[in-house]
Amino acid sequence: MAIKTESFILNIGPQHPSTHGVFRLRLILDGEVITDLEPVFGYLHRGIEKLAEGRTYLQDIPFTDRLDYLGSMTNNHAYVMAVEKLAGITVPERAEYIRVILDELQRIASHLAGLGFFLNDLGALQTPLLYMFREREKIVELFDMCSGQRLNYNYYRFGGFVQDLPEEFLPALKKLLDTLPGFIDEYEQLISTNEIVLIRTKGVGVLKRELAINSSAAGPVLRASGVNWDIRRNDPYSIYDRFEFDIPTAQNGDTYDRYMVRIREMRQSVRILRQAVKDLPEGEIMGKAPKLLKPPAGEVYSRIEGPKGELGFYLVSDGTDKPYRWRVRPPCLLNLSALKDMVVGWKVADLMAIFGSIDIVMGEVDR
Amino acid sequence: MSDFWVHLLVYLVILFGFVIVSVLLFIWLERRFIGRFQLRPGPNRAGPFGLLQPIADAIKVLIKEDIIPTESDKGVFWLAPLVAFVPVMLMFAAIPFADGAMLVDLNIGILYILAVSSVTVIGIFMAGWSSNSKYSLLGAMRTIAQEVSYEIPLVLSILGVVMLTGSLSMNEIVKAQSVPFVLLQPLGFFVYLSAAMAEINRTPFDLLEAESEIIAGFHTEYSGMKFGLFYLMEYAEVLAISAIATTLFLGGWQGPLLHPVIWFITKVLIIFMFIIWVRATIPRLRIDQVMAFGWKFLLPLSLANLVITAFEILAAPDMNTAVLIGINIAVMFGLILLFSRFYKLGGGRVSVK
Amino acid sequence: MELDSGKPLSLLTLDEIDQHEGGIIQSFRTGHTTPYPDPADWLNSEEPPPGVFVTSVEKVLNWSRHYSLWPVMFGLACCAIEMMCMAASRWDLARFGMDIFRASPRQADLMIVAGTLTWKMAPWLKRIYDQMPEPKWVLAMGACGTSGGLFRDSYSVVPGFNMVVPVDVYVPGCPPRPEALLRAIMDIHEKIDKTRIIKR
Amino acid sequence: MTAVLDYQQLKADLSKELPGIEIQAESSFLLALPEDIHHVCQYLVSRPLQMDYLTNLTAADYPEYIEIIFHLNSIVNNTAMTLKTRLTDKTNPKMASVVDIWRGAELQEREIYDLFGVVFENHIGLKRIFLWEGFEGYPLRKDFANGH
Repeated sequence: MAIKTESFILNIGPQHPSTHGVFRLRLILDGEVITDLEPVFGYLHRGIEKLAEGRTYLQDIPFTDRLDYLGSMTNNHAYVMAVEKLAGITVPERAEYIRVILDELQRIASHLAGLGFFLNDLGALQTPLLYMFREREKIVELFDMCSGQRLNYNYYRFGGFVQDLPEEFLPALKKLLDTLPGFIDEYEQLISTNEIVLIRTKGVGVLKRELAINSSAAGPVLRASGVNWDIRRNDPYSIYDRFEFDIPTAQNGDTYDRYMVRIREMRQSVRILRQAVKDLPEGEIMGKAPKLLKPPAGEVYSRIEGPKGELGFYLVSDGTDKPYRWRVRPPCLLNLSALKDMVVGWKVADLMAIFGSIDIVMGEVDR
Repeated sequence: MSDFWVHLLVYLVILFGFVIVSVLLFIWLERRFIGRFQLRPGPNRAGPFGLLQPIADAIKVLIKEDIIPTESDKGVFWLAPLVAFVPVMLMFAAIPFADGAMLVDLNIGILYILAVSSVTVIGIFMAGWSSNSKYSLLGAMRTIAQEVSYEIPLVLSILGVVMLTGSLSMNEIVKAQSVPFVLLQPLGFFVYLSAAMAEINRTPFDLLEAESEIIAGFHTEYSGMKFGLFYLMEYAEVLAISAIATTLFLGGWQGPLLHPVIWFITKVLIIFMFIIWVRATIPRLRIDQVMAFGWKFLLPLSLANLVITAFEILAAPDMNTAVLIGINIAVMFGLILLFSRFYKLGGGRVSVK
Repeated sequence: MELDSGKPLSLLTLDEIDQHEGGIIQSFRTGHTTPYPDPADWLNSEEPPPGVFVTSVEKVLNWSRHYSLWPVMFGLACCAIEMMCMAASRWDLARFGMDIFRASPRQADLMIVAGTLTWKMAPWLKRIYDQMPEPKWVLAMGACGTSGGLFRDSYSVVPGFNMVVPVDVYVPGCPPRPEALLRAIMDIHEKIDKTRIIKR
Repeated sequence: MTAVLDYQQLKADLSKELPGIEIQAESSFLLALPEDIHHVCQYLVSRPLQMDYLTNLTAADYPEYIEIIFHLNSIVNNTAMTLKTRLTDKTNPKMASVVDIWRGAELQEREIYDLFGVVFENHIGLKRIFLWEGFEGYPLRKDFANGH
């Protein structure tokens, strides 16, 4: 049965409760059904890449914080690693362990916030969001202890860290690690088997395996489509090859799978954290690095597995103290490549669920 | 002045006072209660325990600038809040607060309430259409689809109660409840509460003002006093639905020891608390799922309820009440489980050319 | 079920809309070069003189506005996360009666602009500000709101929100901690309390 | 560990497979001409190399040319490689789009078009992505001065 109808354009955004920032979607709607969609980017385009070219390598670290502002620690790590690779700086053992600890904490914090927003988009009146912010707050407090900031930490330096962990950090972390799995169980109990969550997410917004790879999706979005690809395992960086952990994947690539992959990833992060805390050696926190860094001319592409996916930095040096070209590979932007294929045919309410499950941060999409 | 006019005036004042005061109280209660659900204290600065919070909101909304968009249909835009609000107030005319304590004891009380309550949807649609905003229009479209469909299970679920009492008068229905009808009509109560929550657009059926999807739905363009009226209407509707549920299923003002009015308010509060509880915990359904739930699940169940009730009245009029209650509850759970296996929510992806 | 869509009900194509919006942004950028003066005269104003009727009315109205300050959601960038943290359980904005975050500007009183404002976004900020009914207040959160902050030199960033809308209270920090934002809201409360409704 | 392909070997394979193609193998990347890039990419994505994952696509502005850089990955073989091409005509840079090979190139090519001014032919919807219509200049070119 075919119904002859006429469609209309609906603007979602740039300021809308569930676009996760200033993102805009031009929907062509047929009643409630989305027949076409055009994303409009750039409402948070701050020209970070241009600004970074005008400053020294060290001064560029704060810019990385403000890319994916829910994953500042991992952004720091990716950038610092790229410059270390470019300039040939070695990092002490203790610093590597601390980097892993902070990265995994940041992954949990980012997933908590992302899942909270996702459930908010499903229409759950903020309750799950506030529950997840409760745990995120504990992690943020740990970061606050070591860096003195709550959101944009600026804690990594080339060769190590700006300062050693404070004394109270490890006891607090151990306490958190004891309670965190219980909280994740609580979320699973409340959400994963909720009938309404299931019917709203199962089978909705399927991203097929082939399209996921072809559209350069990364991170949980890619893994939920059945691709076993994680930089921590496939191209190990830092000291990730020393830890035992699984890469959670799912087969259907629907909204529910993306949610479940994130929940399982948090459990794996707890597992890595436990091992890292156990093995954490004493020693230097800072390797040998000059105050004013002048890497030799050349280029480098270095990547890590951030909370949203593969976060890469492509740097070109011309031998001066400022980068010649400074480029971020933004997982959030590329995860949106296949948005149209996931959304067309679904309803406006589903768009919010699908969009929330991709978990983007506009700071990184627009840069 | 005759007694009739004195009665009318006194009750009008009492009713208005009751509705306004309890709506303000409800708003406070909801925000405090939801605050507790969300691990926080909720409003507690304005007055003791934040009790004056709704009053502050009310005064502020009253003195806020009232914007009428240039492109809107001004007459309809102006009229819509009234058309939505007045029927809700009219519903309270036939609700007994104690034995005979009501504005008018209509002998078709429940029919009158159903008839009046369905006018609200016209006001909401007027608001959505006249705003000349796409978000409002989407909200209005959802309203029409949802409220018209849920009217049917709502009415059918009440019919069971009417069959048991043999009267349409609200006062008679309360008097007939030596045992609260929630026990004799558990299935009817379930269907009524589900359908009523869809009627008054509370979570999980709050599609027409789905904040994460269509901003504020039909009242996106409303500000100031007119928005205040919609806000008032929403809570007055909840109050009305709670009061009707109390009257029809929970034995109304009946209860031992305490004053009937206190019993009535307590029961209303229990239903209201339940609605808040659902709101704080459950995500929203999608429009096609809402429709499927109404037509494929609630409608057959309410029809089955009618048949069962009729059968019980005809075949076993003298059965022991305790046994009857047991059978009814068992039948309810059986039917709900059976039906939730049978029906499919359907919908899903539409292929687009 | 299949849908057979006809042409969209719009007079313009998407590309034409883009061109049109680009023109708006460009003219907006050239048209907003001087900042709005800060409405800060309340800072030095003294307590209103005692009067029986007018003062009491003023008190009641200001009291109601003080305790019922509904914010509109306007998160732009990093600061929005800290704004949410403040609204979340730990700092709990609901205590002050601000738990109703309105998504529609028509029903809001306070705009907490949190994050970096770009020229592409500026017309929309202005529009949302215009859509809010009087009386309304604007709170610029973070260094970007004050001056453009870290991104001041950029080609696409508005150096301070006061280029676009008049700002009542600025909060320093990148991003400000929730405590700082709470303090700013106290300042807005103070401004409301000092408002004279009847000019004398 | 992701293995980086041997570029000399790759060059030999490519010249055999696509005769008449001019290609240069450097120590850390493969350099192709802009007019050949579509053919080269088509070969890379097919068997046996199966470079099915376009990790990163970006550009850099040098005094004589604009360089387009492809960072490619094979998810199946867990291999990586870098492919480059140089556009010498800086006033009107043009090259073929690779969106039909990798969907992931769509947004990144739009980004390069917006910030560098490189036109990608046969792109499915090439228009400005971050900046607005009517913005003058290409910000990431070296001759663009930042500031107001």
